[in-house]
Amino acid sequence: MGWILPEGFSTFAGDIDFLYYVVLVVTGIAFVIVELGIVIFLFKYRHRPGQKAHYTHGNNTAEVIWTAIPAVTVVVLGLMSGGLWAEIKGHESAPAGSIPYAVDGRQFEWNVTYAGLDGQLGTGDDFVVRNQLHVPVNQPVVLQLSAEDVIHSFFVPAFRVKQDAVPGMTIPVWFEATQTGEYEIACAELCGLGHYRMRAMVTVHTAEDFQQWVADQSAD
Amino acid sequence: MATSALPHADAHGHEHDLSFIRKYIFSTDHKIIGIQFLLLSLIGLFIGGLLAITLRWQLGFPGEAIPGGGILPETMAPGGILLPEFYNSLVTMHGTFMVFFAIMPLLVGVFGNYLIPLKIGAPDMAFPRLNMWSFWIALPATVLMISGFFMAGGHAAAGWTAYAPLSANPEWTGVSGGQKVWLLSIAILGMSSILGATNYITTVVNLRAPGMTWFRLPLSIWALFLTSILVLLAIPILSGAAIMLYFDQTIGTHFFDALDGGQPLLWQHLFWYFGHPEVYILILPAMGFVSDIISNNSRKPVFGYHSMIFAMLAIMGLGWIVWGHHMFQSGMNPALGTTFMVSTLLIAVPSAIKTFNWMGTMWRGNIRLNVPMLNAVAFVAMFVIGGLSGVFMAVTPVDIYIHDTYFIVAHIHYVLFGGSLFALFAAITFWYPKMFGRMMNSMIGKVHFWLTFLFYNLTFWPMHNLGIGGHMRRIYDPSEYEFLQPLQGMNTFITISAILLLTTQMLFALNFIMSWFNGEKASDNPWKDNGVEWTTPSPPPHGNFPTVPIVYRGPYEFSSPLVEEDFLPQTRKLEGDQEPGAAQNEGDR
Amino acid sequence: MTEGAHKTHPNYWAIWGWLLGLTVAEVFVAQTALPRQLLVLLLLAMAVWKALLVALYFMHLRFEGNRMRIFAIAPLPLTVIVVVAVLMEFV
Amino acid sequence: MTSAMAPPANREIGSDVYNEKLGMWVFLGSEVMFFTALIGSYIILRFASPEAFAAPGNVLNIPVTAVNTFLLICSSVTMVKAFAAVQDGDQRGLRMYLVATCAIGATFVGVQVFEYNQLVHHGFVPSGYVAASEYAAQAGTPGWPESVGVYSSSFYTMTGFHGFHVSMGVLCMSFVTWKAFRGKYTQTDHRGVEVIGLYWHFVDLVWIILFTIVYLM
Repeated sequence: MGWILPEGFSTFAGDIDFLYYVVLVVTGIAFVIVELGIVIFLFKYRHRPGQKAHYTHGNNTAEVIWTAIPAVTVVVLGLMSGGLWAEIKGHESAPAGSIPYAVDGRQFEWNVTYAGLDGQLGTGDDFVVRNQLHVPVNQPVVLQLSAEDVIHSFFVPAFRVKQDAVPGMTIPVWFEATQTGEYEIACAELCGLGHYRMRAMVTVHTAEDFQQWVADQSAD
Repeated sequence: MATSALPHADAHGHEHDLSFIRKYIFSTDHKIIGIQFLLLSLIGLFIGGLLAITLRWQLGFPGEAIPGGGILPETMAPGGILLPEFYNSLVTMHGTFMVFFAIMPLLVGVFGNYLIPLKIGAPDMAFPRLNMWSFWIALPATVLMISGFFMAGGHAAAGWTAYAPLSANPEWTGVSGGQKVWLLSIAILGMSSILGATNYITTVVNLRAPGMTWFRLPLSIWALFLTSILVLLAIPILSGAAIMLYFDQTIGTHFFDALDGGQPLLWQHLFWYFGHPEVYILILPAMGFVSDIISNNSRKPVFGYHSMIFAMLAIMGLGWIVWGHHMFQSGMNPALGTTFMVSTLLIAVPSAIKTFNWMGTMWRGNIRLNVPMLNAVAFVAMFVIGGLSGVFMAVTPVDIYIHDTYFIVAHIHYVLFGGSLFALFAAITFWYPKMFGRMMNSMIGKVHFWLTFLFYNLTFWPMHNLGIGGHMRRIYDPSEYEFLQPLQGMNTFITISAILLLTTQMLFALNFIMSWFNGEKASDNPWKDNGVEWTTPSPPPHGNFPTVPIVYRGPYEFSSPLVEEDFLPQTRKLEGDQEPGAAQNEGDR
Repeated sequence: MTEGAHKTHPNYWAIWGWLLGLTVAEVFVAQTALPRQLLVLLLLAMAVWKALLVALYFMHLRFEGNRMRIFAIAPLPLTVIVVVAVLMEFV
Repeated sequence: MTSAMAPPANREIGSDVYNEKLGMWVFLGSEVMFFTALIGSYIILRFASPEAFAAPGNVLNIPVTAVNTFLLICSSVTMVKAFAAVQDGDQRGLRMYLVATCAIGATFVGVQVFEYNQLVHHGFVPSGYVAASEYAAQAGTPGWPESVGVYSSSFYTMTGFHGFHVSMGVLCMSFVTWKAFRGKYTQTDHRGVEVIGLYWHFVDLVWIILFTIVYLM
């Protein structure tokens, strides 16, 4: 069944997916009511010779009802979403102690700057790796997202992460991976000829492996 | 207004002894201009469709040669295999043609022109010559846009949204001429739309026949009127933005160039501040036509006429404060994101009101399932899907995942194809007899409808699932990504359905052309409708009405107990009907 | 065009005087070393004042029916909405 | 343009405004939105990067523009006097004032061309400073931005399109004047004069805003 989301591997993936299924159920119900209603009406009230339609210009109670119900529904949906949105996208929302990275998009590659051993960006031991983002599991990381030439969009389906990278702006993106493994990074905003192959990988390590990996990188 | 009555009267006299050229080419008759727009935009629609299946081929069968694609030049598809740069042009131009040169002119240019004067009982537009110009400006714009395909470097390739800075600098798209031509054509087309809107608004306000008060206007005219207001106020924003972008490309200004203090997001804000009203420009008229057609074929008054109007007003108003929902992931201030989410969700309310009122209109009706009705009902059924899928994207956290995926592609096609285009099939079939004096063949019409309905859903429904799978839009080759591999089968299926969908449209073209020459002759009022346009011959003479029509009631008096027949024309005087005096229109001021 | 034979016109030269005076005042204020916010406020106020004079008397909105007034002011909220919203990006 | 129309009778009883006038007001609505795009962008860009905008009077020549503003205001008065004249059936006044309006409008455009000329000469063009020009030399000194890219972009686009509107106005005005000399406007039917007047005053109004926010702030 094509309406089930692929499994998510970040801390907030669950919340996003939950909201999605809520919306799916709500809209599903509306969908069934309307489409079924239309079909039933088409058969029940189809033209029969000598019959005249029921002459009415409407009914205010009905209008009020089908104004109120959608209104209430969307307000509830709005209330449910607002908090999560701020938690994920708010500019100061990255959890304290997140590991900093700088990710710079350009035609057609992602350049990841690592903080190195001292865990500070902009220090001497920073190093850059092309198209490879290595992060530790169960540990929030925050990417300072920027772009050199045109607008790109940093998309990690498995983490439910998407954020445009805009020239002249630095936009923080945070997430916390919940399972080790390799996941794909895609560009989601048309950025030119090579847009379709602007692909990179996230590798989620265990804490130890990650330390090891950083050490190795810093070594050479 | 005695003074202005005079010049019209003799202008009227002249028209009859006109050369062929003045009558059919440089005509100032709103009916001819409407038909000119109809032919032009049907061509645009066909081009848009061709572009669509060409790019679908690459997605369905990545890297395989298009059958017969060998005719395409080396610069586009060597050996029939699409190049990425050409694919980007295809995506861009498919969107451009469908939005600006097919759906928009079909809804506004064609039916705005044809229906407004006829349905309000006016002899012509307020400014017939201006009206002629709006066509003769749109035509060069179309030609210019087509010419882009033959330019060195290919046609515009930055998407129909032309996001800066990608669109601003040739070195980033590899396209220089095409991108400029695109902007010029859009700016020129904008002038045509603005002239048209000025004309429509003036006409509806000033030229309504005696007794045609605001609340006796058919919903189609209300829709076209509100749409014209949107066109009038939204298009100039696009023109302004297009000019700035054009200067960025040509004389080296820095509006959207981040390297020199420019703001890439400024383009998106301006574009979508035009773009969202544009979305309603593309759907409101369809809602209007469908209201007329469903009421007529249910032989029943529109359910909640007034709330239909207020719903459209609400949609028009909200349309100005929701543009940010196109930019949730753009880096826009997240606080704005929340605001735009709320306003966006609110649009569900008027949309729901309209949907339930359409159902209410069918409820306890006496429904005739002719071709216009089939398409009109399909509009409601499909528009609902498009509306509901919109909720997913309005809910910002969910949007994070589905933004820029095929889910949005499915959404826009459920609104623009399932919505606008089905409404257009309905409207064209419904008013064809008035336009050409002949009926369209209803057998072919029904076959065309059912096949279109089937292939349409087979094409676009699975796109939701692609989106759920995370399939990005506007990518040349999905097989680049591991997580998209499993979706390839679905892509192929969609492509095949799309090809069948386009093939089916040949039936419509066939029906349209054949009926023009030897369709069954149409009576003045073949659908037994109440509208003023049905009181005059099909096709109407120049000047539309032999005598000034006088309106006594609203447009939806079907199955009224007052008369034997199940319809009661707006112009039919029953004893007890007041002659409209100034008093009757007092409410207008 | 249905005005009576000799209608009395507003004193256009007086309006001209006002516009001229305000323009001079604007240029003068712009030279002074007032705090920026106050300066901007003053200048905007005078600009709006001038604009109103033109709209009300030269475009004779003051003598039009309500419908024309509505037509005239209808787009203004839209101009404010877009500018204010986009400015939110930078505050 | 609209003045050239021979419209169908306006027979809707509730309506109190004739077609051309209503049409022009509606059209002006779209003009408002067009200038919103341009002026709005200026305001936004200026908020976004204030450092790119020179202090008033440094790059732009306020005295010259002030005079130009004065000219445009005068042309508005002559325009409205022309309208008053035709309302009173004073054909001579109508023609005189229309000619004056055309002349002053043309002068305004001339002065603007002169202004552009000076700016380019000093090294201020739409893309910013001209390398090694007089202005480029001052870049970085107080009140002189390092780079004026967005400033010059929006300045030339806004004033340029305003100038374009004035020129269009002068063209249509000349047409109306020509018709006036052929006695086409009477005390009872002078739609052309009123309609072109509305357009003219609108362009003047836009300039009042432009002058204040672009030159004085």
